[in-house]
Parts: sequence; C-alpha cells; structure tokens
Amino acid sequence: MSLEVELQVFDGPLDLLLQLIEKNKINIFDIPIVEITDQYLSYVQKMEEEDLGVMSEFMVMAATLISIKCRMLLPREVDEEGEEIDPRTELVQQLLEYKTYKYMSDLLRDRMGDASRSFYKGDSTPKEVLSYRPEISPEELLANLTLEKLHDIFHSVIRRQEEKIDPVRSRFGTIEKEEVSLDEKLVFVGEYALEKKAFSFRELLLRHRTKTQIVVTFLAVLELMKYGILTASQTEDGEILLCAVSGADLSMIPKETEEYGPEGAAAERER
Amino acid sequence: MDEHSMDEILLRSYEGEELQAAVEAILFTTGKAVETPDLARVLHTDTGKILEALTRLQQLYAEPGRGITLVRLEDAWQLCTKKDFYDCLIELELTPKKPKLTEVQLETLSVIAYKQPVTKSEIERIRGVNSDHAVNRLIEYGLVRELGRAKLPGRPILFGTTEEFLRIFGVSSRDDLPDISPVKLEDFRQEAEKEAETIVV
Amino acid sequence: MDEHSMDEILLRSYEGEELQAAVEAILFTTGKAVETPDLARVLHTDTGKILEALTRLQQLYAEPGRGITLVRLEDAWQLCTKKDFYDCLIELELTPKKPKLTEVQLETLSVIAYKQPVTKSEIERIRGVNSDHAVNRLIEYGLVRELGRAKLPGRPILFGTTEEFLRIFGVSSRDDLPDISPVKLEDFRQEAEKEAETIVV
Repeated sequence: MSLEVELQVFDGPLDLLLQLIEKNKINIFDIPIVEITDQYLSYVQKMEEEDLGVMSEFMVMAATLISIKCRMLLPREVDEEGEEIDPRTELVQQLLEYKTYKYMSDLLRDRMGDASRSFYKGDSTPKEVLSYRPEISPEELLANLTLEKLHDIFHSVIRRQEEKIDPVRSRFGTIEKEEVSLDEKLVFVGEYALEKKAFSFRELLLRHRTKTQIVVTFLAVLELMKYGILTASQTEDGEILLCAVSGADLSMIPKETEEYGPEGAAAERER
Repeated sequence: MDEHSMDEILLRSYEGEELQAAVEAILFTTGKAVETPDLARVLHTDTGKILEALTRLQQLYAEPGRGITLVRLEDAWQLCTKKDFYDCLIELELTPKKPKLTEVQLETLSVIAYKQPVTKSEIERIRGVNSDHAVNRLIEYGLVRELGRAKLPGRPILFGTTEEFLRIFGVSSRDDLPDISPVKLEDFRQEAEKEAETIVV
Repeated sequence: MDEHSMDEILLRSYEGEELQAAVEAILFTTGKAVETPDLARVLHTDTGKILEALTRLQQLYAEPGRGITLVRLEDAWQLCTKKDFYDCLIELELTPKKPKLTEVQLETLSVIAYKQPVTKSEIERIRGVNSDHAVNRLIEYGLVRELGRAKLPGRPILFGTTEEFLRIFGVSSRDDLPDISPVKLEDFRQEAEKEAETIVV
C-alpha cells in the first residue's frame, strides 16, 4: 500500500492519522499499524520543522505508533478474562472521539452560515433615559474584598503558574533540535548493561528526560534484545528487568545503523 | 445632571396587552438580549406572565408581513431580523457580525461546546495537540468564557460557551446543539465496517 | 466565508406582505430614519408601493399590544419606542443587576495590583488565558487604568490600579500591599520540580 501524501497542513497528529486512514480506506477498528506507521513517519519527515512545539506533538504520536507496532509483534497480552488485548484499542478510541468532534465542527459551521443571515440592532436607548443610569461605585464592587483576600488570590494565581511551568524545560532558553543517534544510544545502553548486568528499565530511563531521548532509549533496548545482548522480564509488581546475556559483547551490534532522529525513524523502519 | 430616584417613577405592574407592548418596547430599545427575570423585575410581574407575553409576541412576528423575529438564548430574549431579508439588508451595505473561524478554532469550539465545563488539558487530550492559542482566540471573540476552576490538582480553568456563541450559531440553548451521542460513534463504526468489507485485506 | 457580491444576489423586487416585512427588517436593523426613495431603491420597487407598506406597518403598530411605533420625519421613516413605555425603560436603567466582581476579574485585579505596571500579555502569561475582557471591565469599573506604554516591541499599554482602588483599601501606594515573599515562590518552584520528576518516569 503506497501513498503520496501531499504536504498539506494538518491540525494535529490525530488529524493527520485520520486522513491517512480515510485515504487508505482502512477500517478504523483494524488499522494495519505497520503501513500506517510508515506513512505517518514519512509524512512527519517531510514536515517543516519551524514550530518545535507542534513538531514535538507529531513526534509523540510517532512514538505511540512505534510502541503499538512493537507490541503488535510481541505475544498478545491478555486481560483478566483471558481476552487478548489489542494494543490499538486506545488509539482507536481516541481517533473515534476526535473524528466525532471534527464531524460536529462541520455541523456547527453550517449553523453559523445560516445564523449569520440575521441582523441585530444596536442600543437605541434615548439620552434622557440613559441619564438615569447610576454610576458603578468601586466601593460597592470591592465591598467584600479585603487586602488579605486579594493577597490570597494573587498567591494562588502565582502558585498555579509555578505548577504549570515544567521545571526541566523552563531551564532552557531556546529549544535546540536534539540529535539523538541510535548508534550512540546502542553503545551507551550496551555498555551500561554490560557493566550493571541487571537493572530496571525505569532506572535506565531516569537518565533521560526528553521525549526523543526516551523513545530512542526504548528503541535501543529493543535492538539490543534483537542482537541477543539483553533479555527482558517483568517482576510481579510490573517492574521491567533488563539483564545482560552472559558472554555478550558490543561487537554483536551490526555496524550499519543510521542516525536516529525524526529522519532516522525512516531508516529504522527500512531495516 | 439632575438626580433621579426610584420614587419619582410610577411603580406599577403591567398586564395583558400592555405587558406585551412593554416587553416589545424594552427589547426593541436595548437591542440586546434581556433575561426573563430582569423583564419581570422591571415590569413588576412574575416570569410566568413575561413568558406568556413573549410567546404572544413570537406568534405575532411569525405572521408573513413581519420582518423581525424573537429569539431565545438560554433564558434571555432578543429581537433580530428574519433570515429571509439578508439580501436586501446587505444591499443596504450592512454587514452582519460573523467571525471568521479557522478549522482549528472551530474544532476547539466544538469540543468546548459539547464537553463544557472542560479544561484545556481535556481539550488537548481530545485534539491530540496543544490548543492554548485557539482557546485564547475564542475567548477574545467572546465565544468562550471561563466558568471557574476545576477541583483538580492545580485548579485548572474550566471553559464553556457564551451567549454570543448561541447567537452566532443560531441555537437557543446548548441543548439545541446538533446531537452528539453514542449513536454518532456507532454510525462511524458501521461506516468503517462497511468500508472495510469492500476492501480485500 | 461566502462572499456575496452584488451580482450574485437575485435582484428581485419585493411585493405585498413580503415588501412590508422587508421594510420592517430594514427599519429595525438600521435603527435610523430611512428615506422613502432609499427603501424603494433597495427593494427594487417604486415609492408608491413603499408608502403603502409603511402605512400598513403603521396600522399594525397602532394596535394596543405593541410597544413600538413608526414615525415619519419629512420623507424619512424611523421605528421607535412608544412614549408610554419610557417609565419601564428608565426603571431598567435604574435597577441594574448589582455588579459584582467575578472570579476572573478578581484574579486579574490581583495580578494587576501586584505586578503593576503590567501589560496585557504579561497578565495572560501569568493567568494562562486571555484576560482582555476582564481588564476592560476593571477599567470600566474604575479600578484599573492605563499607566502609559512599555518600551517593548509594539509599545504595549501598561496597566495599574487607580487611586480610587488604593483609597478604598486604605493603602497609600502599591508597595503597601501585603507581600508575597520570595521564600514562598521558591517553595512553589521546588514543589513543582518534585512533581515533574515523578512524572518524567
């Protein structure tokens, strides 16, 4: 299934995904995740990277797709009733919800066109009548406000603002495009694994704060498992344990991996 | 300016035809949407009688020889021209208020309209993309307003639609918005399944 | 969205009841006196027919249940409220709903009080949402005023509280407002950082 995506502007990652699904005439409940991920990534690759804020949202979706793709390859998890869990379920629900609102916005647009054919009239209250309008007294407005209360209100506004600022991101003056090479990450995680022998996935991620870093680290772990350097298991409390395979060394990593980034995603896919 | 006071005015209640006429006079002069309780207060009567008068006026305007109509916006009432006369009115070089909304703004507005009261992060979750800018523009256009704070960590602002929203979209209340229901979702599901059947997977 | 241009519009003449309704719609929307020939031009008919329609409208408004009337000023026509209802219009002015500061306005006022001189975009940054409307209301209420222009790109207006505001609170300057200590701010920052760390994983 090949498809030329014109470089039009999409309102967000869900919008792009929905249009890919519609163009491919795919059953939304049975998304061929490999094809869609490929198409999605090839579109994102061509995207103008001017707005990093928007770009990062597309990247989050890319990571979600890749993660679903990975989970599709693994044996299916089962729920309490023994039913297989489809890794796509959550995404499908999100797409359906988004599609519903998009559809409603079209209906609203029609309503707006129709309603705008009515005209209203301005205020024509005579001057004489207006002269009866009492002035608003600031005293009355502030009657229930004390200095303490004003202070408390400002306090809570500032507090909320502080809570909103992501302390990690707020330390950056400008956000630079982050070059994360899968090669480097493979070596890094590989060396870390050989040195530590056993560690939790969570522990590994603690060193990586940005989304791209985390995504690439995750990919590196998958690659290392593929090359037989790492094994993964899950403890009862849900912790993912990674262990270095005894006798493994980094020469088991093939040399041709390419740089990973928004562009590298495609290279990763082709292998 | 001479100081006017309440007791100068004859405090009397209006009834029947006179009440109806008074309501029309108020709605015509102010040109704005006036709430039922305000009409009742000013005319010294109860909201039941006001609603009766408004209904009679609505019937009068519905006659073929009339160019105006009475619209309800939640609990407020406003006079406006019938849609049929749009053409002759724009020939008079009048332009109706009509905000140009972008796709993004319209999408954001529909989420707010159907999900209200809703926080920014909930809008973001549904749209999959940061919606701060769109929300701010919608507030600026007077279509969306802050309703208060949610009882959630960080006490985020809750948003909802305004009376202006109802006017612009020609609906009397939020309940009159085109239906969004699980039925719609079910439709999409069936559509998708039908489509899928025609494709050889 | 749909740009109507003159030639797209069906240039049709209005007649009978429809003409009468169109005349009412025009007089209602403009609110001003409109001359007979102008009405004839816009409605593609002759002044004779227009005068007939106006006469019929005048008769309609003369009915007891009506609050508006059609007055003739030389060759121009205007809709206005019947004099009998002046009293209820005055009462509408005299007994407005008690203005009360909303949660949004209070928040905005506190930001302006503590951050003055402050621009609208700074207020927006702090509150996380467009606050134009609240600022405008506070100015209207005489609690906030423009202080001048900031030496920033676009020379944005700087806002601050009025003397009236300070006087009501019995403080002589904004420096006398209760303090928000830097220690408190640092606490918030650390709290937020701790939260963020637990989220990253």
